[in-house]
Amino acid sequence: MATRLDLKVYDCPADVTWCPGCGDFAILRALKAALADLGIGPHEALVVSGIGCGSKLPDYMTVNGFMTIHGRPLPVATGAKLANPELNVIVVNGDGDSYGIGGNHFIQTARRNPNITHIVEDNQIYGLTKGQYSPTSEKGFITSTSPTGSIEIAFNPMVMALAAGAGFVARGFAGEPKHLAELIKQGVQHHGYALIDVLQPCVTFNKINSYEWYRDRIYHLEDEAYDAGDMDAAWHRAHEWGDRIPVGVLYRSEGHPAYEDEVVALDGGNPVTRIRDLARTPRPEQYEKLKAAFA
Amino acid sequence: MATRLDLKVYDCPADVTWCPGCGDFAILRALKAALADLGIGPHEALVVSGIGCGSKLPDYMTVNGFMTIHGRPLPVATGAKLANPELNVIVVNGDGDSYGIGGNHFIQTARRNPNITHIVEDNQIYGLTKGQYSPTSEKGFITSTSPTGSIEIAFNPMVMALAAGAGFVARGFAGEPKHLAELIKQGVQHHGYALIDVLQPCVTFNKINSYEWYRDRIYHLEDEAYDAGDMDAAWHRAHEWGDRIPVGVLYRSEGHPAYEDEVVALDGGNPVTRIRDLARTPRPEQYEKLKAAFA
Amino acid sequence: MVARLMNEMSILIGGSAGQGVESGGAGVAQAFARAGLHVFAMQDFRSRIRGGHNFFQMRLSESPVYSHRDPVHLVVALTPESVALHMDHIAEGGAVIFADSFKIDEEPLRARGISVDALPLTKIAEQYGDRVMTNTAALGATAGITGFPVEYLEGVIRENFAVKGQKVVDANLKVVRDAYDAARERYGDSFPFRLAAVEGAPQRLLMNGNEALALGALAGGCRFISAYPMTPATSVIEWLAKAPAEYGVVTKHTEDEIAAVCMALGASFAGARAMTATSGGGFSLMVEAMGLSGITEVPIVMVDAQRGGPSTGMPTHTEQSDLLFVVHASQGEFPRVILAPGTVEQCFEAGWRAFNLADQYQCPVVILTDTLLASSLQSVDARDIDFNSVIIDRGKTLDADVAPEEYKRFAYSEDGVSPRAFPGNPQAIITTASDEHDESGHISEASDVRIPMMQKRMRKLETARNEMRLPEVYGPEDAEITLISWGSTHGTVRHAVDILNGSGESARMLHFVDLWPLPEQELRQILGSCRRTVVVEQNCTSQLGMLLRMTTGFEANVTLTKYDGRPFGPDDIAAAVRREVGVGNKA
Amino acid sequence: MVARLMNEMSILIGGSAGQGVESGGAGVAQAFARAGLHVFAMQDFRSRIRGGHNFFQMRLSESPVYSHRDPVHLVVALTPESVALHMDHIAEGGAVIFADSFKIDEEPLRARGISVDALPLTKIAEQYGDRVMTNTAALGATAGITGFPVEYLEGVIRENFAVKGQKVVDANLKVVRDAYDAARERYGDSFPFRLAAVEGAPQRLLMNGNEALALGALAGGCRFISAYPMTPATSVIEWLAKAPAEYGVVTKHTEDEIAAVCMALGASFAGARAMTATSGGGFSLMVEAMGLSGITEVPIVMVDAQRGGPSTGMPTHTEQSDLLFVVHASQGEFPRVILAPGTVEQCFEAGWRAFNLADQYQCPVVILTDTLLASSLQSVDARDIDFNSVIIDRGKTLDADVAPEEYKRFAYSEDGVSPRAFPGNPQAIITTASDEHDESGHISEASDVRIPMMQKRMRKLETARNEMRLPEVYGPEDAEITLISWGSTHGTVRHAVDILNGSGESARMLHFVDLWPLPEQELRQILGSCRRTVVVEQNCTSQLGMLLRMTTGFEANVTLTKYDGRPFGPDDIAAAVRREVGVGNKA
Ligand SMILES: Cc1ncc(C[n+]2csc(CCOP(=O)(O)OP(=O)(O)O)c2C)c(N)n1
Ligand SMILES: Cc1ncc(C[n+]2csc(CCOP(=O)(O)OP(=O)(O)O)c2C)c(N)n1
Ligand code: SF4
Ligand code: SF4
Ligand SMILES: [Mg+2]
Ligand SMILES: [Mg+2]
Repeated sequence: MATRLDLKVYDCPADVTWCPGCGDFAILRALKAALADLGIGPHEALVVSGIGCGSKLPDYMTVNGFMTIHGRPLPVATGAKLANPELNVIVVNGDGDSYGIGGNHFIQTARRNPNITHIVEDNQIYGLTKGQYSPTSEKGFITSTSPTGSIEIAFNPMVMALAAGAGFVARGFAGEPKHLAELIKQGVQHHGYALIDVLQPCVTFNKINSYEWYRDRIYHLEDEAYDAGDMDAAWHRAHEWGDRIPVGVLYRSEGHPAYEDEVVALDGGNPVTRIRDLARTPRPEQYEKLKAAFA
Repeated sequence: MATRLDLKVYDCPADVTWCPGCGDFAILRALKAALADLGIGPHEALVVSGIGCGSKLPDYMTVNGFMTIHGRPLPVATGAKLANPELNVIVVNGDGDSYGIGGNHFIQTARRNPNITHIVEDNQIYGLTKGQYSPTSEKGFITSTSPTGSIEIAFNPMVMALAAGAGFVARGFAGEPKHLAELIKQGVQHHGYALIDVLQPCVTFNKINSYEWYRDRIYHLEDEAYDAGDMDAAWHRAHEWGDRIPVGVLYRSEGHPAYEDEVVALDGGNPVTRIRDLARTPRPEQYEKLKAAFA
Repeated sequence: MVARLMNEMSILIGGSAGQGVESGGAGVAQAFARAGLHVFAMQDFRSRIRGGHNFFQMRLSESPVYSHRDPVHLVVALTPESVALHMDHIAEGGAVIFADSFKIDEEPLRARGISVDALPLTKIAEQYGDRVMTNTAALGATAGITGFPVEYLEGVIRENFAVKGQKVVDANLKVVRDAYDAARERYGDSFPFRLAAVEGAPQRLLMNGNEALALGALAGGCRFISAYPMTPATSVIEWLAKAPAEYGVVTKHTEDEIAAVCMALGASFAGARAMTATSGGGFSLMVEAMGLSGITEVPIVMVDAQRGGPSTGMPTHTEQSDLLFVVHASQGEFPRVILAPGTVEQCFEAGWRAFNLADQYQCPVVILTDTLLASSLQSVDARDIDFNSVIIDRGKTLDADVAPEEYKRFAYSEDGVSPRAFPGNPQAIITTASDEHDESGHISEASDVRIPMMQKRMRKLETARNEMRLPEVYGPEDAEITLISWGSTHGTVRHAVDILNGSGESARMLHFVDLWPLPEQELRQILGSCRRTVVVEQNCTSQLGMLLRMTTGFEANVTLTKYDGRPFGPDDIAAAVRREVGVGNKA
Repeated sequence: MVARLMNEMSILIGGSAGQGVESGGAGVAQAFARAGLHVFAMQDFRSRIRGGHNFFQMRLSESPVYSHRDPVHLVVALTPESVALHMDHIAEGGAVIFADSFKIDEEPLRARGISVDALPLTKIAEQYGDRVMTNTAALGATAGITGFPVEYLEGVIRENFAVKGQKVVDANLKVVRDAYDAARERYGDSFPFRLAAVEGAPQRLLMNGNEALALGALAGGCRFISAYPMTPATSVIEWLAKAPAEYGVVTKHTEDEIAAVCMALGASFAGARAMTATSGGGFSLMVEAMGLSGITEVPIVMVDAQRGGPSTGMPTHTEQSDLLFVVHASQGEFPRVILAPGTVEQCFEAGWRAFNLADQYQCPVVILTDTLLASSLQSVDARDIDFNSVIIDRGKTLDADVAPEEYKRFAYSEDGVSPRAFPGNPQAIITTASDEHDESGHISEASDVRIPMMQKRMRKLETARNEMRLPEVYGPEDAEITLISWGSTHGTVRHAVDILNGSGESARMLHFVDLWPLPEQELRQILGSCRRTVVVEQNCTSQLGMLLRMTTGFEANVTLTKYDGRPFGPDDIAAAVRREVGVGNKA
């Protein structure tokens, strides 16, 4: 186990544009704490995000960061992981980015199972575009694009992740950064795709799902005799919402190969090391035998 | 209940390009039979498809048909349904079209719940592009894009539909067109989004999942004391695959409003009738009061 | 001693996101419009929800105004930055009013003959409850120093805060009045730049380009919009979503832009007038479906409200850099129409005209706007939003007495247009495919089907070409200098032409709203007859310049571009033209 | 009596999908190439898996062949349609061999001096087991009638059927031999068009454009491809997927094209050489991510194998109609490079050269091919696939001794290129955003960051412009007629030039492979010096013509277009040029 790092190594001078009180601050803190505890330095991690308030996170810490386009961080992250499996790849994006425009990548990545940690800043709203309903907004939620209330049943990230085949499914709360940091650590340590959906108050555009609203409803699975290895139990807990909202690890199944483990082409090298070596010594002769197939 | 129609009304001279023995023939027959039984005439239905072998179906029958682009028939169909709820809207497309490139529209439409019937020609392969693995191809499946075997866990349409919130989830088999026609009828009669995933042998590119392969494994839920109203039961049956594959209605939950039922703007008219009337009598005066908001 | 000026000034309100600069600015702009003043109000916002520096700049006059203009005569600052960032653009004799909650370096301003005062704006706001009302206080002070009747402000406040309850209304009324009095007390009538109600002015509406476009679309019979939020296009669907239910506009905020454009196509196929609205990034995702519209001849109106690119780029800033992209977007070749309105009035017209063009030519019609046009508030003579001028022409549709077996959705025709029918019509079965197809709509790959069908579709472009409008000319026929522009720069370039002609130059404007298809023959003529030409564009590569060269071979003498996301000012253009054309002459 | 011709003929094998026309044709083409003949084999397929009419047309010669050519001398028909559809293109003295399983109207052919015979192809196939071997019989008959040594065919059959086991191999060997004998028996040496092995010919490889491109990419160090199947691009990833594991090529068939291009960008960001391959419809979905590559300066190679558009269009047919689309694709403005190889050899080179350009200019590089080039089999001198000619230039990368706080990923530089570093490097932290950003990669909307950063990126285009290659010239400098073409028409146009010059005209070819950025100054020169110009394109609107006018003002005298999905033949072009240029002269 690597030695704990000083949180300061992730600090960054960039001016943070989040609203005072935004839940994203706690998520940033929790991510830094988790990486520090795990001894993963800024150059050993790659944080990939999309577009949205939450997706600005990589701009606010010192770490390799790729802020991509709306809804696409998962495939970008998967590509980076397959090109260099040594990297600790973490995806951070909003609920609209993950479950709205990015919904297909979410379910496909879950069953694909690359060793990536996916942290979703779930504020049940579109923040950066100033307050439209998101996939996780509850039915009846009033926003500028649903002035008479949304008429869609909310997207349930826990249920969808389980159905799609995710091996690690957890929910955290931005009001409990320490607990969240622990979840992130477990997610990073899980071998395979890990989802951590974070209840993240948007103090500016979501006046319903506030810190208080969440505090009044959440309970910790750790506090109960709950077996995260039991899929049926997870399926039932995953449906809990409203009066009681579980946080913690809902489901965990270890011992499965990650996608990259089964990619034959990654034996004995990876695309990044191979081109690095070829740029030094091209070895043209190695391709000659391929001509046979055409002769 | 409308009077039964003659199957011939759906016949069409177009030359059918499917391979002899393709499961799509039976699906075409079953769809015609279902519409005939329900007394839905060619001009009362709209069949929307994507791109693929199966998506050519609307070209082979006399019915309003819109063959769109790969993966997009669900949003196109939703738009048509919202513009004219009178239409009987049916989507027919392949497994790649539905669950691959169209995966996001699939899960979003299921929770959106427009009154649309979705028939998936699931041959566990990409047929029209000559045999690459599809989302529903089983792990280890060997194709031109998976020469050493696919390394992704297969996409489970039944499980995903249940998780996404579909109110009618069924599986049919192209080897049993009569049974399939019955499922399609129930799907059309279901008020809301209905999925009918059809096991469809591709005799040319999928040498594993043949008629025999399916026949050896399927069993009928109707033959058992099975309650399609029980979500937990459905969740377990939905996971069955391999030695025993259930066909029939896995889950059905009636009495929910369809999306369009809750669209306030559809009260007292719809976009199609409204523009038809406006084209005759524009009534410019009706907009004058809108100026107040800007004055 | 500075000459006094009545009803001719620029005001800037600056603060950080969340301080209500936008809402406050809009409120006071509304009050000025009600008093009969012409208003052009530009917003400059950062891509953040709180903090940073935002400002709202208004130009006010008794005669029409078409753009913002420096210098500003009054700066109302809610943050120190607001002063620091704008001090160089303040007119002599102007004033800076700032909230008492902070200090600034006043000397350099005073040295330039600018009066600087901290007014107890925050104190007043807190006194009546909450410092968030500081922006309300700023409005009161604005009226106070300019001598503008505070009653207009009070009227606006009553309406805007009504939803928040009487207590809030009353508090804000007290705040605005106290701040007004504080300013009066300090300045009396000494401030040289004055504002007053204009007697007998017609009713003026204050709206931005998105609102005008949405209103035009509604009046044109659009009853379906599916879109995905994207700045600066979002308010198009937001406005239609809150239109009264009686109009029956189905609005759908979808999972992404692909679903948005596809739902609109489905609705249009069914017979509705349907649209979608997005910015460049979302448009990129709609490109494939645009081609679906092209080959299936299902009409659709697509709004691309451009912003600073490439990619996410500068999301809250303005740019005109999608022109060549939308002209050529999607694989293969098919007809399309592209319009770029330049004013709020033109946005209203484009809103309904686009649907007529889409129905007449059964193809995608793209309306290109941008941040500047989409979100700037402009006063419009209420009579110019004329619903009686709105025409609804659905183009060729099936006349009911054709028997089914005779109906051919894609029948070859002289003008390339074939009669549409809609599903549900017992007279017609409509088969439509994204593959090449025969007259009946069934898939065919035969050469003898492909060639005439492709020619049929492309003929629509020639038919449309004859209907497209030539560029608007403003200024003397024989002008020495012709400024060539398109879209949102209309007002600024027009103003620049006035400035140039006012200072002894001879200039005119050639402004494009209709951008595709271009009437090439007439254009060669018009462009050929220009003397010295300057293409003015809010982009880096002069895309209109390239488009004109591609279609007519025309090459401008000078190209003027700007790509920092901040809109051209009329004086920038005038100065640059003097400089560049000067240079051009010598060369 | 027709003159006998040795090793100079065209053969057409026709049948319906599923009859093995493609595999059979490829097999015999391979045999001819092994015998030292030059081969150009074009396929014409329908978008269906079974039935319909497909054909495989081969041109064979002792001297190099660059395209297909009518008339055909031998038609081997597995269906009646195969005869009906091609009878007009059969040379006098030619022959039609058809399977005994059907009848055709033989008289009209005989009347034209074409010998027509039913041979017991199906009977022979069934005799040894299965009528699916009818195509094998057709190959034997082809060798028999032309006197071509059957041993070459037997060799190919042994290898191709090996995977299916010895029984299948033996059955096919018997079939090919019997059919060969049957044809010898019927024709002896009477058929005037003969084929024989070429003594001392160099080794010839038979490959299509996709294979050559993939091989070039592999040799250029590409070890990552993510793609989504789409005709005619699919075989690029399919070929790389079956490349031996030792090369370590990670291939990913994704859920869609958006994921495909994004995964490739992620891999490239991590430091790999990564690509994606699709056709126009898939490219449309990649447009947004292309802009991400543009602003983040993450290199990527994108193959657009064009096909008949718009939309799904004519999926299995050829077209060159995406040029202007890829030149302008995505919102905003950023540098890109576009290459359109014209031959299999050029596909190989483009395969590795594209990665050098992408790394040197840190931008998207698009390789434009099409159905004709991607899927036509061409014989290549094995020495021309020269792995020693392959250069790997990764462009500017961080030299390890820069301390972290000094490293700036987007440092302003003369040539616009800033040194790349890859995550994992302890010397550098890489922050990259799709928003506008400062030299360190952090988001900034400031004018004084935007302007220099935009200029930095756009400077790369100027740097690249100087490196792009001028169009290839073939034919006399002072030719009366210049044919201007791009991409896959290379061989056909070159052949047309030979035909024209052979018949007393004076023509040359100006062929573009490098299409963006264009070296505008040199081009104005070159184009200006042409006498009469004809732009030849496989599309409807003459896109290269428009591109040249947009960039240089050049206008061709004549444009020759074809958009029915069937490739130009050299004689079509020659004839059209004679006709059109004639007309042009009179005008
Ligand atoms: C293709 C595309 N469509 C739309 C947008 C506009 N946009 C930016 S952020 C965002 C959604 C923000 O919601 P979420 O992902 O939940 O992030 P949050 O701001 O709430 O943290 C949208 C629609 C975009 N940038 N790109
Ligand atoms: C955007 C886009 N990408 C790729 C393709 C190529 N394509 C045509 S059909 C198809 C998939 C076919 O598989 P499926 O949907 O399962 O239908 P099937 O042919 O098996 O019935 C693909 C990838 C396309 N037409 N459009
Ligand atoms: S808008 Fe909401 S999510 Fe965005 S920064 Fe502000 S509080 Fe956070
Ligand atoms: S390829 Fe498969 S799915 Fe397509 S038509 Fe043939 S059998 Fe049917
Ligand atoms: Mg959100
Ligand atoms: Mg399939």
